[in-house]
Amino acid sequence: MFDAILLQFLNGLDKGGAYALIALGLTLVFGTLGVVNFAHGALFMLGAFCAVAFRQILTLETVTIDPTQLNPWGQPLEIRTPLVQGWFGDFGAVLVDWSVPVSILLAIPVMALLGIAFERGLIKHFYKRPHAEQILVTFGLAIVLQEIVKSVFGANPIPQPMPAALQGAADIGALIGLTPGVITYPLWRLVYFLFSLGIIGGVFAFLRFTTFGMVVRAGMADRETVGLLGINISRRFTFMFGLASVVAGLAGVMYTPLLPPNYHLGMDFLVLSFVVVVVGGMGSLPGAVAAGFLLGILQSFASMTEVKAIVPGIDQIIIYLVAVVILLVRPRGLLGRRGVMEA
Amino acid sequence: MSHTKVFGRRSVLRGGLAGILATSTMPLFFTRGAYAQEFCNAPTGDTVTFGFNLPLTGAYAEEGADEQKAYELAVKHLNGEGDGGLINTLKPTVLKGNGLLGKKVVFVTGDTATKADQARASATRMIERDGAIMITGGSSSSEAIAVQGLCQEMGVIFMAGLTHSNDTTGKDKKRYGFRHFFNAYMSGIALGPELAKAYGKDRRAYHLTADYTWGWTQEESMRQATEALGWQTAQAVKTPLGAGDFSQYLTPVLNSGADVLILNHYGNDMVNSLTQAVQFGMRDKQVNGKQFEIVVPLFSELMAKGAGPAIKGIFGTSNWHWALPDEGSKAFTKSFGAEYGSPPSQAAHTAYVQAILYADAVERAGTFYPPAVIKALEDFEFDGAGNGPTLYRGADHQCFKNVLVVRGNESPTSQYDVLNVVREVPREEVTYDPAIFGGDLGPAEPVPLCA
Amino acid sequence: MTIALNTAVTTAPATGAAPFLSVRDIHAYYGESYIVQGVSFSIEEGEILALLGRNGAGKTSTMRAIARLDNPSLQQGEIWLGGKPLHKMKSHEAARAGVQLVPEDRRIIAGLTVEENLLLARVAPGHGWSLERIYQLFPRLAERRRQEGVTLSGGEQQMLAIARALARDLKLLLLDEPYEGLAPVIVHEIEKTLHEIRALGITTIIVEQNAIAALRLSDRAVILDTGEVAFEGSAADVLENADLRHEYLAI
Amino acid sequence: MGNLVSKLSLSRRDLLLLLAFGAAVLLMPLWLSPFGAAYPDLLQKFVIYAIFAVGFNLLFGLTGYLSFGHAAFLGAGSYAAVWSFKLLSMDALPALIFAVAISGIFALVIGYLSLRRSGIYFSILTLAFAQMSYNLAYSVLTPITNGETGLQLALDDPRVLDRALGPQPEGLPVPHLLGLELTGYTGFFFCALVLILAFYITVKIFSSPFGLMLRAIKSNQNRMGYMGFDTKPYALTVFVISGMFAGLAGALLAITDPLAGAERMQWTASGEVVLMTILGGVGTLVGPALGAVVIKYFENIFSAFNDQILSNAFAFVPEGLRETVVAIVGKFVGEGWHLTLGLIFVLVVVFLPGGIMEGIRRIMSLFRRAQRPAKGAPARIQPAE
Repeated sequence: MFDAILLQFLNGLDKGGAYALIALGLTLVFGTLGVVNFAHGALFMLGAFCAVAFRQILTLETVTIDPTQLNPWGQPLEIRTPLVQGWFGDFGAVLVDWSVPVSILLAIPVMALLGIAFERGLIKHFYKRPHAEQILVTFGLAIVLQEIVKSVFGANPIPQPMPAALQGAADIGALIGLTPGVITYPLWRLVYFLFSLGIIGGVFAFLRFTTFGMVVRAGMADRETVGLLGINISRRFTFMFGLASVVAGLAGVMYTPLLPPNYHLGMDFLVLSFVVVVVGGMGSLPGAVAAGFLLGILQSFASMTEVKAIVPGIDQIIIYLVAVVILLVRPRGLLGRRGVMEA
Repeated sequence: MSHTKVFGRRSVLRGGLAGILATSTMPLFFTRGAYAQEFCNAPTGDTVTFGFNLPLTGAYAEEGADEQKAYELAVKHLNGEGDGGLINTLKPTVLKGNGLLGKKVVFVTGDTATKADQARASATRMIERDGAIMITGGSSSSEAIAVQGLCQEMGVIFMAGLTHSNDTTGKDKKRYGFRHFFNAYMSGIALGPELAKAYGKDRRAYHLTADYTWGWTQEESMRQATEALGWQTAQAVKTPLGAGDFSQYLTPVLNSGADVLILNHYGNDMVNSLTQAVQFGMRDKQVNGKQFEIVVPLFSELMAKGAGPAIKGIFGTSNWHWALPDEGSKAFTKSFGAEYGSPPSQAAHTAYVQAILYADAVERAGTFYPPAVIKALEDFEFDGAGNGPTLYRGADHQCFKNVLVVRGNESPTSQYDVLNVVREVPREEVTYDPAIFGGDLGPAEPVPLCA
Repeated sequence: MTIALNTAVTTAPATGAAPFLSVRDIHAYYGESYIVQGVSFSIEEGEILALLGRNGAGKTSTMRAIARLDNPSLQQGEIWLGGKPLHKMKSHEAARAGVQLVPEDRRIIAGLTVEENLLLARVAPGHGWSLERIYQLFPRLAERRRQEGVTLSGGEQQMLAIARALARDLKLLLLDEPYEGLAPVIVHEIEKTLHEIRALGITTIIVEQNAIAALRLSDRAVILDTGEVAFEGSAADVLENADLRHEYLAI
Repeated sequence: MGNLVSKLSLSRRDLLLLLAFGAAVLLMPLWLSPFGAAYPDLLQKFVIYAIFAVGFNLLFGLTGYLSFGHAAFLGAGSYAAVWSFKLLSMDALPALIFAVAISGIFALVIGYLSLRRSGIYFSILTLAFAQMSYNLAYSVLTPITNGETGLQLALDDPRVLDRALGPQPEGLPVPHLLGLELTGYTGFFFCALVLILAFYITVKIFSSPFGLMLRAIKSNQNRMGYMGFDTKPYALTVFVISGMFAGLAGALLAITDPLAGAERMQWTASGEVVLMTILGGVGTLVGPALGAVVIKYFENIFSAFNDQILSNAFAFVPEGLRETVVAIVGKFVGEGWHLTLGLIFVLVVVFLPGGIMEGIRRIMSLFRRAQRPAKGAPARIQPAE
């Protein structure tokens, strides 16, 4: 039983990491810009497709047709040679193998640019509009983004293999002195969890220890007063939107080996991430992170057979149930400040 | 632009576009003439419209895309274009590749999004708006059952595409619905002995089951088959369709004491759950002193491709495989490969065969009148469409033919060479009594008049 | 005593040149509520002006409009500060032009330490007092520099808010209710600070419920009533005119 | 006319609007024909979703509460109607009554809880409730909902009332109204009459003191002011009415096609009705219905365009260029129609927050101004509200 609980706990961590990263970005945007961004899930999805695009570029092939040979269904045989491997040899092969982590290098500038473009081009005009209109315009943006991805990459999920070295499972049980083989945990999930911790730590350190971060924290707390002190906060907020979209994008990149990305990925995560943000407390960064992990772990536990035997269907609704209870009992969420959109 | 696909004269789409582009009032050329016809969408012009209802998005989208290719190929062959494909090998057949009863075959398509509700809406649209004489397609059993019910109400024949639930031709069978694909029960019968041979008779199985009609019947059939071998069932857990991340359902397997995991998943769900199970190190585990094994009772080459190396050595069943050596299979693979550059999947095969069989039945009946076509299909015995001699059983509209037990290829030579056929289980072994699943076909006549 | 204070620092001749701050017929709205309905007044450099009136007369709104905050929205009128058109600026631009509002609820930023609150004022171009000088004036803040700003007592928060303004290159100080919600002892302390600042000759507008205390600090007074200027004159006039005080200030 | 005004107790303007609306709805098969949209299934969808949107607008348009979970009531209505068919009778009336009652009770519970919060918290609460309903309908409630497959009629359904009244015909029965089968155009006209009735109720609510009270809630929310009374009972009442409209629409979906699937409850379905309302014009009487028609039209007609149809349509373009044009346009129709929808949607929210109705208003005011320049001040146009 202890094994089972430990396993479910571990399993909640990587999912929780993804939730936390998405909620973190969502909160950065909400806390600084005051915008309820329904397109945030789409940014996660775009990040995932950065990984897809990167791999597709790496695996571009030249096709030559050999008319002398036939393939099994009787057509002339096509001989495919990958370009990158042709150019770089072994290094090319390694690059292809590690394409998902390496594509972070592509995702950072792409996501930052996209985020800044969205903010300057569209979101900026909605700071003073009601939340309902923000929801609607970003929802529209999300639809547009996912449809563009669909028309470029198709409707089907595109599996992204993880590096061969990280394909196995780690024997966590043996590490902590239990019988080997009892508690195994996929390496990549462990990597994802650590990666999410790293990003979260990085974002927090940035906000904590830099002047820029101090200004942003101040802006999240009281945007008006920061303006009174002569600081043009909106320019920094544009940067924050870029940062939030990078965070969401990287969360998406690294998630691809766990779940083959499709154009609909963003919408699947969107509802969830809002619930996470609300549970954590709107506008609270530590709240978003804590709630992300909490809900990931709760969701994991709710899927245990023993739990489902007591409350049938709990695995399907646990997230929403928690959201409802929190909203009704403590509307500012776990760590939210009093008065933030409270009513 | 090749004009191989022509659309029905009555297709109002052109009118729709013109209406938008010109915003002019065009003559009311959309007239149904419903009162003149004796049955739904009786073809009056020189064309006849097939309705292809396909999951172009959603969990089974990949299958849908392959089905669409196959249907378009079938229409070509029926109209005498291309190399004729199965028309040359089907025995008996009266098809000559000159259209259908002298009319050119045209088609419309609709996206079902792998959802029953949408599938039904899309089928309704094709029947009411586009005048489809026959609906075919789908790659989920819930879609098939929903659309089959609709077709019964509308009096339009439904040739099910990829549907493997026992219910489609069991509890939910309909007079107007026909299935060429095999079902979960047959998978169980075919797969059981092979599993016993490979993994022994003392095993504990853990089922993860897609939570809908197909998953339920597949789980039931697999339990029956494996428990008959002496296996125990440790646990059977239902997972939501399209869950994506199955890890939270997989972790409990690790310490359940089970030594076999049976994945009653299909499409992307199966690709995800299988690769994730492998990521959890399940295939390297030893449980109860035995090697832990994973079984995927129903899989296709498309899924095998998606799952990549995870599929190696995994047992399952298939309706058909492109490498089968018979004439029909060879002919179909050849013309499909020539057209699209890849071998057809089992979904493509069943879709193609269904379209051809419907056409053949119409030709034999000499009319599009559905009750006559139904009569022509019922208890029709044919060969040369792959899987050996085949019977379209009249009692439940289920095809009976050989079933393939397949196994993931350990050393594929190409990206399509992912499955090996372990055994072709003869039709006699998988034939069962239609009474075991109950259900009622309902009447063929009077033919309901759609709108 | 009160009158004596009044004349002490009066400098700056109004010799035909444009006044230092000139508010010309401003109209401002909160949503659809019409709050400031055509207010005009002006101040000379170094002058201290008390802006008085009952609750809802539009005092705070006028100050916020001068500081160019988004609410209330200034829909008509002009505000000139030393030849710069404030009415065309956003709040951060007005701040860089030298306007500093010390808001009535202090607006100490949560999550930032005392020192960070001060450092924040030195991020944008246009620095004023150094931290050392500020800490000299407010030794209490120096003691608590590592403490979170919002955990300070009311009086200390008020000091911090004023200190924050001093950290900027300050040309016009807007003090909104500096004594509000403070115990009498603390009020006295703040009052002392304000007199020290007054000696520096910073142009100031002060809004205060405690009109007498405000007038003691000021050279001139403007009384607002339902969004319009009801009276303009010297601080002494108001102190001496009981009818005026009674009619517009209810004291 | 005056007599009718007093009977319906509507103002003259409202009565004219009702008559015009009714005529437009009933004549849909004629005027939609040139647009290729005059076939029964689509016509039924138009009017049913119009009911859904009109009801949603009662809540969102009047009170400003943005519910992101209204699809739950639609789904509940559908399930209730199908169960009524299965257990009682194929007659539409019990199904309608049953569905409206069930969705009303459902809305009462969800509304009571959700209205304890406002703003985005209200939206997320409704969303959470709807997602719970959807997920449960999909899984543990399968005995009631038949899960993924959806609830369908079966030959061996009890249908107590029908069987008590006489022997049943062979085959699956069809929903009917006192013997009149509600399929095809009959089904459409039945739904159309229900829509007109629903519209009449909406007009009444808009012009009633109750409607004024609801608008007060909205401005109250926006201006952060306060009123001297408890607004919650009013908000809850309109939430329940709005939920009943959704249930009514759900029942009509089941009546015209007796199948109820869980997808009807999914949040995307809730999002769709929000889109319809916004696109048409929030808070206007006709807007939401118009938005419903436009979106369903796109969904059905635009989505079915494919390359062949496009290349026929662009036959006038020279051969070389045509494929490019078709390829580009093809991204926006057919499977890409959602892209068009998303773009239109963004454009509407950015440039025309009042939706189509505001667009009409602007065009009309331009038109009037051009027509009567002598009058000086722009004429105040009353839109067809």
